[in-house]
Amino acid sequence: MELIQEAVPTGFAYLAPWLVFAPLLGLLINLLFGQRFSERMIGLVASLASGAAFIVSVLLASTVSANHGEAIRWQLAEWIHIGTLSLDWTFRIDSLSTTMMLVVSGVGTLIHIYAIGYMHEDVRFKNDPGRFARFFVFLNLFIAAMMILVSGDSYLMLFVGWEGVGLCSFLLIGFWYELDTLGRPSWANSNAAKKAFITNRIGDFGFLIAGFIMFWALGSFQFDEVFEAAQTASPGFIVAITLFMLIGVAGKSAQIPLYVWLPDAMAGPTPVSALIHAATMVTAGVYLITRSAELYTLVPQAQYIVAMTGAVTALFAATIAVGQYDIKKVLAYSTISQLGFMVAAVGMGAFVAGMFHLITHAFFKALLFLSAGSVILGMERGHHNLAHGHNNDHAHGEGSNEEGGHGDSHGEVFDPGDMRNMGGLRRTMPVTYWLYMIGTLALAGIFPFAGFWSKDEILLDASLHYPIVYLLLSIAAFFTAFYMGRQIWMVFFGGHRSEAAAHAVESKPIITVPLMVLAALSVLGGALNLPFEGFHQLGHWLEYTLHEVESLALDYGVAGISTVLALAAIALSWFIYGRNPLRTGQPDPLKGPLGMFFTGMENKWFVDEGYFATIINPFKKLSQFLADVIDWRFWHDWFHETVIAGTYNWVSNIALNRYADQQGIDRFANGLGDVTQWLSAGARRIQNGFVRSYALSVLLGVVLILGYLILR
Amino acid sequence: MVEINYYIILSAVLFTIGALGVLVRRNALIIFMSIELMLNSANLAMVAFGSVLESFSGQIFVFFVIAVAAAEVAVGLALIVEIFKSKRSIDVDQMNSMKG
Amino acid sequence: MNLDLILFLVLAVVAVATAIGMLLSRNAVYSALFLVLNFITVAVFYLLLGAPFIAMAQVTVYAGAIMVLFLFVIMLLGAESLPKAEVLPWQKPLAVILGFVLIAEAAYLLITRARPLGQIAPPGDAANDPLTLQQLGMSLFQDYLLPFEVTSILLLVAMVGAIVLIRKERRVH
Amino acid sequence: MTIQVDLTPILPLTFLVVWACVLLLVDLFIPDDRKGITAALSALGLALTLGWTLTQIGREPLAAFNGMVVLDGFAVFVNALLLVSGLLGIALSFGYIKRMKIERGEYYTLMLFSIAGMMLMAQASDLIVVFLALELLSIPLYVLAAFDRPRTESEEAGLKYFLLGAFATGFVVYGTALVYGATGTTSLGAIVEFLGSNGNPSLLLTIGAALILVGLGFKIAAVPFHMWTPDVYQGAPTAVTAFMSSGAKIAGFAALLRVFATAFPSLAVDMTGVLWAISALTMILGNLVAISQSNIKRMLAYSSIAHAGYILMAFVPYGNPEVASVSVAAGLFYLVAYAITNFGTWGVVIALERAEGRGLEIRDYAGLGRKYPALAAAMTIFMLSLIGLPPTIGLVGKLYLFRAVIAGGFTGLAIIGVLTSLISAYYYLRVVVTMYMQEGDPQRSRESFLDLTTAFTAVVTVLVSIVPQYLFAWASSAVLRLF
Amino acid sequence: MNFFLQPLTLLTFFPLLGVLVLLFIPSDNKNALRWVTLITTLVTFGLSLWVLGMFDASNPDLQQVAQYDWIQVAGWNIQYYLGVDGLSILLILLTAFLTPISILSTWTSIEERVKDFMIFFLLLEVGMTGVFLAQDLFLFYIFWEFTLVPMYFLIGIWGGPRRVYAAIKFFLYTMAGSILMLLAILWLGIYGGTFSVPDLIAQGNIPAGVQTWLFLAFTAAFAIKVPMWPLHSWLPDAHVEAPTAGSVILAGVLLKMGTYGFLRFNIPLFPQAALQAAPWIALFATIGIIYGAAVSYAQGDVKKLVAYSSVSHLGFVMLGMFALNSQGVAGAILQMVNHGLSTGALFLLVGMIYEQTHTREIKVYGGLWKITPVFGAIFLIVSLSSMGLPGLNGFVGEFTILLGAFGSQAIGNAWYAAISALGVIMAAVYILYMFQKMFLGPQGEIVDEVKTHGHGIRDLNWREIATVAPLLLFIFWIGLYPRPFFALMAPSVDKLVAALQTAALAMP
Repeated sequence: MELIQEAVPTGFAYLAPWLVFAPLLGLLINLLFGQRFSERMIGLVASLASGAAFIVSVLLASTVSANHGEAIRWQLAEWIHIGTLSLDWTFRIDSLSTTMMLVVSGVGTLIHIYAIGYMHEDVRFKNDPGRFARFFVFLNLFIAAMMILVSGDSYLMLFVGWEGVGLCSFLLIGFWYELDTLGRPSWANSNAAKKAFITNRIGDFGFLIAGFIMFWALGSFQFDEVFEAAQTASPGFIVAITLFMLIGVAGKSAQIPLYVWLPDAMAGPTPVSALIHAATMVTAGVYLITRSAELYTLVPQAQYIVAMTGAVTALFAATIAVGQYDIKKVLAYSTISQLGFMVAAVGMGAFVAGMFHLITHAFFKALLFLSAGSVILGMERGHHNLAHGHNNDHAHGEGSNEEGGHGDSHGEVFDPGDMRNMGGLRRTMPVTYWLYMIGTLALAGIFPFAGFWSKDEILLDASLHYPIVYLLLSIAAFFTAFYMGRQIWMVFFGGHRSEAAAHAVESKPIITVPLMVLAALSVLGGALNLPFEGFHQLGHWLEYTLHEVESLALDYGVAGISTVLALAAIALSWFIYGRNPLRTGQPDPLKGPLGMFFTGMENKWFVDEGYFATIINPFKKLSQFLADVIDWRFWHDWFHETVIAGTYNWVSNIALNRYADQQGIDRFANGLGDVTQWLSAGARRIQNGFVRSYALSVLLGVVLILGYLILR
Repeated sequence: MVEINYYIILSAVLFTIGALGVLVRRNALIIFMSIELMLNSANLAMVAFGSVLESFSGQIFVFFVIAVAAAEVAVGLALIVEIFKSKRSIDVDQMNSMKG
Repeated sequence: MNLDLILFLVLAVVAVATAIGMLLSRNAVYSALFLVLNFITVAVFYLLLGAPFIAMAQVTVYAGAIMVLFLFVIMLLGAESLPKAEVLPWQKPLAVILGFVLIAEAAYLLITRARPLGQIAPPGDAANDPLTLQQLGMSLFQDYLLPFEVTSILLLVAMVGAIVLIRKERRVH
Repeated sequence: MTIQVDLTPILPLTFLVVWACVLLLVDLFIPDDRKGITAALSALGLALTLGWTLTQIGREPLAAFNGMVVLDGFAVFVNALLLVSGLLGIALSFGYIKRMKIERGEYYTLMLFSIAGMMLMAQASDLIVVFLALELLSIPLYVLAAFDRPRTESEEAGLKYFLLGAFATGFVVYGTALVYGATGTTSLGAIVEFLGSNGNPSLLLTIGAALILVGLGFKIAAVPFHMWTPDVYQGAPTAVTAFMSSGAKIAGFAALLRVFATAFPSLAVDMTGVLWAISALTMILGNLVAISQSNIKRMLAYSSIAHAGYILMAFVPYGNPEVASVSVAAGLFYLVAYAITNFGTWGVVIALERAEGRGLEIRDYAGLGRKYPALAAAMTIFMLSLIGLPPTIGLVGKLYLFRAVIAGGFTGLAIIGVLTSLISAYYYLRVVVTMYMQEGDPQRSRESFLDLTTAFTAVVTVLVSIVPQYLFAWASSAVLRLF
Repeated sequence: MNFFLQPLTLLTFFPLLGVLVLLFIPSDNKNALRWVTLITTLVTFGLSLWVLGMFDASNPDLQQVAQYDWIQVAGWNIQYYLGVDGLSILLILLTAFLTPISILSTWTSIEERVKDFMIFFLLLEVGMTGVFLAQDLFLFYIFWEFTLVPMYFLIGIWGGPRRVYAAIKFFLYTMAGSILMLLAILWLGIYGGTFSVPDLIAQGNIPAGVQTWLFLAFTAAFAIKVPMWPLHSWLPDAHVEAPTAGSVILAGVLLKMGTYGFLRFNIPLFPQAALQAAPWIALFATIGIIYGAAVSYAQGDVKKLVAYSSVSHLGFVMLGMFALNSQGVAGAILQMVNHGLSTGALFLLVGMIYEQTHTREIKVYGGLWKITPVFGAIFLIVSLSSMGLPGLNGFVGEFTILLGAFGSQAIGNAWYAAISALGVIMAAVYILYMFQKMFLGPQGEIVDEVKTHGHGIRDLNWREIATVAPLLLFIFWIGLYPRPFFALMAPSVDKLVAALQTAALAMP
């Protein structure tokens, strides 16, 4: 590595550690003084920390471009050195990692700012303002971990960040660990958090195994060395590595079969959903595959599997999204589906397309989630104003502090996230409506929004290499546009289906401004990599790292088809949901025509239930069985108490006519009590106090000894 | 002429009878007598050997054994009398207040 | 079949018979008397074996002193016989079996395995052979001085013990 | 003709006997409430004898009475041990017999006579002397066991011990007769010569030796000749029990060792198996039955049976010249270890015993750790030593033994040994558990000598485990001459 | 140098000085007793740091050796032989480090018979240090058995309701193993002519057949102590019944004596046997990992859960050790330390909450984090370290172990490591289950129950924080920058591995 560092001027590389330290610093400050700070102060510190990371990322990016994309490796410290194993805390600054840094810290900072406003109200609705600081601590921790992930120079350091973000998502999903999504006391949220962590761990298991094979087959964890060794290694190993890595990807990027945690993850506060479960963390898998491009490109068969996984996930999730009522759930499944797109892309080797979609998706999905959050807040306000007859939510904040949890404060439970309670918000929350609209169009892939360009590139690649993938993705795209349309109509159009919707209030600037920035990005994000000669900026940028990338020209056929599909889907959704809006309590109009199919979509195709039946419950039963029956009753009680201790005591009692006295250790000695009793009759004879039988034993001894001596 | 082995066998028989006496009788005194019988049989063997080997030590040993027997009798009878005083019986089967 | 042998056999029969008598008789007095007879028979054996001194000792000390002591105690305690109460039903048979095994072992040993130990010389009238007695006495006080002294101590100890056991309670209070 | 005898080898012994006889007379003039004087005097006698004996260390072995007694390193070692035991025994008895209202002068004289018998046993090198010594040590013990008359247990103990002892003596006598018949002599030296001259031993000799083994095995309480032990130990006055559980064992082993190692090494081929079996049986049975005892005296009785088994292990390889000396030295060392620990244990028992045999159940020890920490600590040390755990002499002794046995090639026996000592942990620990982990209100009687003894033994138990080398050295030098 | 001034001798026996002082303090003056003990242990820790300061990390052999003839008569060749090297230095430090912490934890929890408690604890420290330092088998055995006694009292007197049972079981099981080892030791002493481990290794002429037997005998002792599946049955009892400090030391140090024994004696003394046994040990270790994890998931008692997790964790240690390559062994050693820190800390924390609630039933807890934020945070960190989250100590150990085991020739195939890696998932399952049920979710009934008896559950006080803080420090340090720790052991580990390779070549 010294070589490299000598080769190129390191520029701002020395700042690299601050990618991690800045957020950690913010974290520490808030951790120590959070209780004394005002909310604004806390938010400011956290946002500054994240902002600093963003600035550093920009500087690093500039350095990279100054070096014509030469990778810079900046060693902070040594980590583990044993025998041939040598691991260091080394940052890798190249076009790919800086891209991720920019996305993460950029979107991250925006969401920090947004969260100041959002959490201010959220903690009051949940009656625990004290928790405000904690949220930003976790958020900063996440930024730090994510930075480690994207800036690591070896698979292991990547893994550190990988698990770190897992932890953060655990903490943030379980942020309201004592409640459920509706604010009632329950285990729901903590269960969701646990589920997320464990599912991720399953993925990490794959990652670990991949790492082990990598080390023993390729002899290192450091990217360059691995890739170099891979050229000569036997493909068998590479296939194993890449596929095990795929398990990790499936865990982190919510692909089949490990996607199940993501929808539940919506239990976390909305900014979390936006940042972690839409924009950044979940894309780590895509980043991993892109990073390992040189491995995947060696083994087409593995690539194919990856691509298929992505495509199938994309379609599958999209179908489920159609059946959801919770505004965030819809977005969650949409995220899974979009991640499917990306995975499919990188699987096909269209790494640039994948990264491109990753970026644009980060913009518009963050936008959507945050807007959804704004909608929910609006509903909440409406609901509460209703309950309290005034719309000063600060006063209300204290007001509801006396009451117990939010749910039980008014008779029936009100779900502010349920689209069936919404409707007509176009009028009550205009800003949010427009922002949401932009996000929707971007996601649906309507020209000229960002989503159009990135998705189109993926489809184009697919159409060239993997027809099946292309087919699946196109259908997925159709569904995407459909469920987004459905959402728009249900949420913003038609009449108010609840009082809350009627009284919903538009959010304050601190919330809407970041949204506008994101909206702008969602509109213009396509410019990053326009499919025209000389406009492949992202392509060229990443080329430094990914070496050969194919930059395709726009194919009007593919683009046209996808656009038509999208428009058709939206039209269809209008036909179903927009033309005659849903009325309160009316079941989804698709229920009738689709029947079983819709119930399936509604219930996520019963995958969770399936997992419970096949894996989780059996494991619970098994461990119960092992613990109670095998280990305790059989091994501990029966074997050790009865057999060992019992025999022990029993043997001693044969020579005797009495039980061992039941003293301190009687517990240890009450082994074969009955057998003892039964035998003691015969045993009574031996030490019986009769001189004559004592003499008998002496004589017996004599006779035996003489017999032995004579006969031997 | 008599084979010495005859004497030995005779002594062995007497010894065994003595031992049996200890084993089967309950009267402490008779048990004690049986023990004396055992000693006697030993003496018989001793003297027999001695006369073959034509050395005195056999006889002398017997002499000591007799002396010791006398000593034992003194103590033994004292014990038995003492027991009888307190137990009003010399049945050894009644002397099992301790067991196990 | 010579005379010694016949004599031996007769005496042997008497000895065993008296011994068994001692073993079996219900009454302790009879047992004692049987034992006296047995001792006397043994004494005769001693004579046959050319050990007159031991024979005398046997008759005087054993048959005379010791057994009389026994009889005396029996009478004193009035413990001629015990009530029939066998608490150890299996003791007798087991003992008898063991006894027979023991005898069998001894016989096997002496008849089949042991080297022939030689003949018993016919008893010259050793009864009043001064030399022999003298030798005996000499070796008793020369070679066997220590055992002799020890025996004296032993008797002393036995005496003390007996006294300690029988003496009236004089417990300190 | 004149009789000249060389008394030197038995001078200490003679002195002790004479002292005892004199004391017997003096005692008549000591008032009943001042029997302490007798105790002191007898202790003095023992002390003097001990001093005398210790001067004999390292001297050339002496024989006298044409080889009926010897005074060699072995005898000196054993005698010293016996005399120490005697002193400890008296220290334990002094307060105890007063407390139990059985204080009589003869108690001490009888004890002295018994010790004299034991010493003679250690020195005897002629079967006749062995036999007489055996009687000399036993008869006083019979009386002492019954000393607490008319307490039924005590009397019964006396009678049982006597009847069975006499029974066993019968075997010794008969065995001696057979040996005499086979070799024409009773002197150990002569026997060796005889065997040396005419080849392999006759079966007659073997049987004789076996019968002697039976008699001595009875004294050391080896299975299956052990059954008197629990009853006698329980019935006898505790101080007596303490004394005989050590003294008689030591003497018995000494004689066994002397007889077999010097006279019958050629019988090893036959005897090894027997010894092996007896030792194994003794360890197993002693330890197993001890588990289920609730009376501390009985428990200790079985424990002493078990330990007889351990010591016997040392004699199993006695026929194998290169390890014999080591293993016998190990045996001696273990005897010391056992004697010391044993006296300490009994000291604690005596301290807690109250009139008419109360305070002898293990459960009476509950709460000792809280009420009398020092006493409990001492008892814990003794228990650890009996189990064979650091930091106690018991561990060192066991290691020494097992090492010898393994070196002799009897690994199987060693395995039995360790397994049984694991079993033993089970019941020894129970005492500790009761003392420390159960609530109760034990009563101890404070007697200066008693406390002194307990403290002394406890200290020795720990100290010797840290610096065992000197004792090792002495023990191994003591046996060198035997082979 | 003067006998008592040798660093190692001083380190080993210094606590006895404390015992001496304690003896003269009246037993009702509890605080004095506590302070004296605390200071003693702290000084001992200081001594261990002194030893560390003089430790030459580049030297693979024994250092600061204290060697004297002890018992040289009657064919014995026993030495007083202490020494420290890369294999033991960390464990020495761990011992000296955990003891004062445990003492701190007893400050308010032990009110009964404080004097005895402190004395036993100091004696225990002597024994443990001796075990890790002794280089003479005889000496080692004495220390080894000696540790039994104080621990037995600690459990038996100050333990829970079934303490006596647990104590005796602990005692008998451990002893059962060690007596077989005793025979093996004696055998070595007789045929090697010495008990000194380095000399025996140097001779190294033990025939292969015998090696197997001796290996098994030693294994009996160590496997029970570790405890390796299926010999773990004493562990839950001992842990559940023991007082907090006892559990901490038991988990933190005593169990390591077993694993250390394998490392110090089994592998170097019987290399060929070790190589042959590696697959089997790996098998049992793997079973232990999975089994332990599964069983702890089903526990309703916190302490039991942690106890079973130890079975799983030490399975990792055994797996790594018998990978018999540098990664595995080094990882195993580090993991010993890690387990000491993490599990020790867990027991401490559990003890702290138990002190307030007097129940270990998981189901009665819940929502604690809201009431005790600091406690919750610390508990979370410790739990994460115990489930091997990267950046914390647990990961470094487990990762290196699995890495080593995965490519180990001795074990022969990667399956054991792969399956054991599943244990990492299961660790997450039971640890998170514990954390969730205690700290997340709605408030548990215990909270109000405690409120009814005076003030409710309080957060950690400063003493308690001070008790755990050092552990946390190391949890992070080892997790982020383990280099110095590996550096300490590396030369010795390489030496060991090299010796094994030569042995492997010598094998038919």
